[in-house]
Amino acid sequence: MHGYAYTVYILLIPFIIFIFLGLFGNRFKPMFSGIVGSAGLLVSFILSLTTAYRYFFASAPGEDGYTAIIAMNAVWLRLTETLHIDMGILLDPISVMMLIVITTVSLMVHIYSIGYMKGERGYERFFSFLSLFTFSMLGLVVAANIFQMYIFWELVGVSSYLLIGFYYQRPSAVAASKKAFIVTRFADLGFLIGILVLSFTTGTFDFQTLTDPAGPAVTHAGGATFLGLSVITWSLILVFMGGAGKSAMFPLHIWLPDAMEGPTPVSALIHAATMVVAGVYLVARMFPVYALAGIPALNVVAYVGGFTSLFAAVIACTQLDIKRVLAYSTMSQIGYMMLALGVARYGGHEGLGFMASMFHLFTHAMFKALLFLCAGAVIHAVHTNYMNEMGGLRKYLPITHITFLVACLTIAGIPTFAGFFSKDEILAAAWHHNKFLFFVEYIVAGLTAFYMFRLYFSIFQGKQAHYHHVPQEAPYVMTIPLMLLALVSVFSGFIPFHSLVTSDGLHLDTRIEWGVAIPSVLIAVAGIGVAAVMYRKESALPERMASTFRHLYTWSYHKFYIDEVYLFITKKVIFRYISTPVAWFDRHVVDGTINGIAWVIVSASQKVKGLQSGQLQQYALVFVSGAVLLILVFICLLY
Amino acid sequence: MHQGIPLHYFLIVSTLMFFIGIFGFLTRRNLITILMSIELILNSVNINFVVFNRYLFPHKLQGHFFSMIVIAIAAAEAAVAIAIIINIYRNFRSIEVGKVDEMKH
Amino acid sequence: MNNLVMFFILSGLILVFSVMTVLTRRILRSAVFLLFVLLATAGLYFMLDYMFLAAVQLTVYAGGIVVLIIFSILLTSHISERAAMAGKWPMIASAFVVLLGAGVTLYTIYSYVFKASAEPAIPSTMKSIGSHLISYGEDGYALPFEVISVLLLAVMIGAIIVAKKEVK
Amino acid sequence: MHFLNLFVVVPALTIVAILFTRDLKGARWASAVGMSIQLVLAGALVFMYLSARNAGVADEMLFTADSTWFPSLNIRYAIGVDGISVAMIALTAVVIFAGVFASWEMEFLSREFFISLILLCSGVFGFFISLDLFTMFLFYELAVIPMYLLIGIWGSGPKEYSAMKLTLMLMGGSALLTVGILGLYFHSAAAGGQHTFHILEIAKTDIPVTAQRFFFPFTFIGFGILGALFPLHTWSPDGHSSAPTAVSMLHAGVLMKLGGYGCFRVAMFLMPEAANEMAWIFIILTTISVVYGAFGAIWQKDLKYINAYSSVSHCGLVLFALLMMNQTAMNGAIIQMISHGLMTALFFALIGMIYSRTHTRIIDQMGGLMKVIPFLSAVYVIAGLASLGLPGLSGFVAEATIFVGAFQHADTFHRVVTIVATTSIVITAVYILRVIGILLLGPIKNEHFEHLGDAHWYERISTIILVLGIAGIGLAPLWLSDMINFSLAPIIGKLSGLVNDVPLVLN
Repeated sequence: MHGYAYTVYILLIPFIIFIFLGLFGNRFKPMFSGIVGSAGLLVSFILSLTTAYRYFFASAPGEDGYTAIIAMNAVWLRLTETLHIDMGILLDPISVMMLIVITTVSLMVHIYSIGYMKGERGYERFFSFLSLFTFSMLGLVVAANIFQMYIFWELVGVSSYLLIGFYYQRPSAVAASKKAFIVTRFADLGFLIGILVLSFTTGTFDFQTLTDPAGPAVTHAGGATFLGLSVITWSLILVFMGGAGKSAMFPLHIWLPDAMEGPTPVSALIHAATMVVAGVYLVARMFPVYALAGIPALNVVAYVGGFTSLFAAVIACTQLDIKRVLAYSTMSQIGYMMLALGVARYGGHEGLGFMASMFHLFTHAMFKALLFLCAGAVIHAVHTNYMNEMGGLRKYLPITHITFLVACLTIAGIPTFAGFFSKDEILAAAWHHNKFLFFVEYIVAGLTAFYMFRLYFSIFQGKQAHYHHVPQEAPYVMTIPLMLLALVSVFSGFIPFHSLVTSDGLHLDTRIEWGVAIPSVLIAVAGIGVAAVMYRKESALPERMASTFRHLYTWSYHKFYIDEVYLFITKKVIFRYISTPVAWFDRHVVDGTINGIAWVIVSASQKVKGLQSGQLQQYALVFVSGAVLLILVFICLLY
Repeated sequence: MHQGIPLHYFLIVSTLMFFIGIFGFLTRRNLITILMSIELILNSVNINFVVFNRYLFPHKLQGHFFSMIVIAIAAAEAAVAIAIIINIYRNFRSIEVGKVDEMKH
Repeated sequence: MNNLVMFFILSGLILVFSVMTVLTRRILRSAVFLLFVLLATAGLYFMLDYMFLAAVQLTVYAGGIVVLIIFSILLTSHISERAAMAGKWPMIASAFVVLLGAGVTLYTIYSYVFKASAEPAIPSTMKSIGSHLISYGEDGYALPFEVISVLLLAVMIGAIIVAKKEVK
Repeated sequence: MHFLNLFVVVPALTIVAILFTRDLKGARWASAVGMSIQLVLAGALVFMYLSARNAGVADEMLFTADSTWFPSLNIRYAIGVDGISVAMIALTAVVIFAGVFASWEMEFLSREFFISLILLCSGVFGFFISLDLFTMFLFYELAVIPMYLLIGIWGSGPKEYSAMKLTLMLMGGSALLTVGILGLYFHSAAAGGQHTFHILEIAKTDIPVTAQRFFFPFTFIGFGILGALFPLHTWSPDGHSSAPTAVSMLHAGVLMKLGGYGCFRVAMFLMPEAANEMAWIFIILTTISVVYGAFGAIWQKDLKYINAYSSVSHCGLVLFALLMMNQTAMNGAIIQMISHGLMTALFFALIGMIYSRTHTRIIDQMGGLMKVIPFLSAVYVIAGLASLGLPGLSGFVAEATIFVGAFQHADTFHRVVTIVATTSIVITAVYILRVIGILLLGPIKNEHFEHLGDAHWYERISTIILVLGIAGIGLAPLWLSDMINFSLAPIIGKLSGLVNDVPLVLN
């Protein structure tokens, strides 16, 4: 009927490649696995494009706009009569859009990695994990029920773990991967409990039932309450906790900067474009429930997003590791998306934020992947991560330079670049709902422009740093993905998102609100200007600024000491005051009791053995006492 | 000759003697003194038999004969016990009960 | 009255020497005290008008057993030796048990009403004792008498064998 | 000959065959052949069972047989299987098969070792096929006794202490069990007539509630000790750490499951009213086990201790889910038993293999093993991921089923403890990743480890079969879950009048 059954191959191809490379990859030449991986992904990519074309453009949307299609569904595990985990494929505007995002970025990263990972040990392992990740991420976005999403959510987490820890002999990479997994796992706990609560209240896992405006989730919203909020709202907040963990929202963000220990293509794919937006996607997927049954939860989303975007932007201004700057920038941008979702409501023009969020997700995926890949090319050329050891690379790396500049302009929100359009929609949505958050976002926009151009000027302009050998432009296998992504970054702003991806599937009339857009562009330009003044030429200005705002600078440089707080809680509190005492308690109290019982029995038997001494007189004593006692007893009984 | 003496008086004497004997049996460590304590016990029992015979059943001689038999057995017991004690002394050079513990191990 | 005085003297001797028998640390003295106890007991038998029994007590107990004991003491211990007593706790425990037992028994004796037989007494002369001892009818003790004789024979043989030096 | 008897006869014949061998080589081949046959039989049993069910056979127990062997007390050799026991038998067959290959190099008294090992496993098989409480108990003891010898003779470390402790605690459990079983026996003929030990017959009579209240704790705790019920779990860390590899595998993998199996098949199934009344006490205890075991594992240094505490946590989850007394949670409990059986056996096998190379089990003394023994390390990672509940591996299926089922409980108390129990998934992740991080990743700490050899062929067989089991259940759990569901229906039916949970009707 619908003819989308082939979409299952979009998922299966990466999975098969994962199994194949994981088991037999080391039998072939390294290059082979890269080519196999990329070729497989190319097929997936083409299939995704076809799907998108057929879904959006091959037929005009009906009365209800773009409706969801179940392309495939099979029961995977039957839990109760109503609750069953299915493996299904749900196609609706956002999942189709995500298919495009994931396969595009993943394909670019695959191709790029062929060059970037050349000569690394474990080449085939890298590609098999990349395929695993792609598979899991695709499974996540097409999930037809919330438990399926959780399953792939966990798989995404583990592939991220495996890829961050790719250089497993480097202790920092091992620590970072562990941290990433445990922090997100902790967040997933919230997600899981949220699912449990939700399924208990609504009796279903199915997304279509859950998000149906007339479905049980919405109609039960007025049910039982807990601490003043309805149970549904609580479950949504818990679900958002999962999303916040994956999307590195404050205070669960600490893993993301450390995750930059992974190979750069991984950072581009997982920690910039796809996995970290899973949280946004999750909220978007559940959006009708949030908007119709859990406005307080949506406010939580908005404020967490807004705060994170500001918080991360401030930190990004002071970091020196270029990948970390990009990581904080990612956090900040995801905060934008969360905020946009938070200020959106269901249906019609109220849903502008939803559309804006998805739009920004799309453009951000492209330009942030581009930024990371450029950073990878730079690191590849100069073998350092620190921007104070770089400078003047413009002449050596012309292609990287241009593409990086394009990406920076995009993220700064300069008109005609994609970022401008998507950011403008977000600001407009915020303007209509929450002025306070709107002004926060203005500040963030300025900071974004500032730190991105600080990065740009430090790397490509400024004084010529001393290099051990002359930096060389990356091979074509790496630069072609850069150029392609740059093209997308420039032009994706013209995709008519407002008619494709909306909260209720219907067409939405939007236009650029110049009253919002012009100041934001001016702020961005101002940010760029400040950055240019401070970093274009070598000057003492940055130093002076740092010493003027010394406290802010130090706090920001140390990421507001959040890591230390966590370290304190885990190392000092959990390990020292919970785990060690538990271990001690088990050995000495519980086991001690058991051993104590054994000891009592043994010593009692020693004593009993002592009675059996062979000492006639002792026996006699006992005998006589016994006799006397018996007599006493009889006397007492008789009288 | 026993007129005017209540039965109880004899019984008190024999009881006290009996328990003194038991006390000796329990506390002495020397085999011979233990033996002597046993003689005390037997003696007190004899008194009881005889006294009951005289006071309560004067038409019979059972208590009397019982005492005689007890005396005879006491003599036999003493003879055997002393034979054993002498043998123990030969083997252990001691007649302390605490030291005669070869069978224990 | 005289009887009572005599009884108190005899019983006083018995009790005092009994206590000394079990408490003295010199074994030989202990044997001598035992002898006194046995003699005083014989006195009690006299008072109860059991002449033959008193005589037996004197000859067998005082004369036989005590001498046997003294011989064995001389064989096994040195004259200056002090016999060991039990430790403190066994002493206390024994004393406690013994006192308790004595108390219980005395209490019982006092609270029990003895009933004497009203039948006429039979004389305890040598003649009557002898005829009872060898008669086998009612009130005859021929069988115990024979058993005791056999026992004494067995004990004699046994004591000799036990005390005999081992033939290597 | 009846088909199920083969499960006891084949091990017996294997033992006889080992008696005719002369050395390690003969003994291990004999065991391997015997246990392979056993594995094939188990596979055939699963197949036969499923096809019988598909053919519409609706009896509670299949392949039953019944013969009296002690008439005056009506003790019978009654056998039969339902979906749950079939699953457990399959698990046992897999684990013992892997266990034989894991002890391929057992040089010391090898014949005796293999004989004890197989004796143990025959006890386990007998336990699972029995329907008569007395015979079941007999087989249970048959499984426990060789354990003492296996740890005491072939163990390491303070082996006498551990063996003694383990045996005494399990015997203590047996003592409680005896009371419970006899209590059931003497109440089994309410209306007069002959007393019986047969489970299905007892299930048909109504045991008086007062008697249930008295005997339920005996039975439940008696089996619970074997299932590592807090605070009676302390035999497990000591026992596991001293036991030789294959014994740890069998013990944690299978023997601990006897506890859980007994808890529901005997204690809860036969005394449902008391189970309902007292469940809350044990729910609290098991919740403590779950969280506490996980916390206990975080700070351990010895690999086996870590795994033993993790077993406490996971087995606690089994009992926890059973006590929730609804179909989904109980189904999860059974899957968890199987899943835990497979992965903990895999863990212990790997620990044994790593130990045989590095001669230490202290994690701080090792590091970077991924580079030198990639195969074993990769399998270790898989086992770890299964243990922390990664989707696609068996642990997830079990935990998801348990948590969803437990949370469907109508009572708030049960939902709150479920939330407490779910926190264990985070703690589990912490200790698993800690071990992986220290043990396998990072630079190589000890230069002697540079030249370690990777897995031998027999080690590969041993681990791969377990990994296949884990992944198989993890990827396609539906058949297993449905098989268990069908057999749970009568049990839930007996409990259902009490907890308002309508049994799941299968299409």
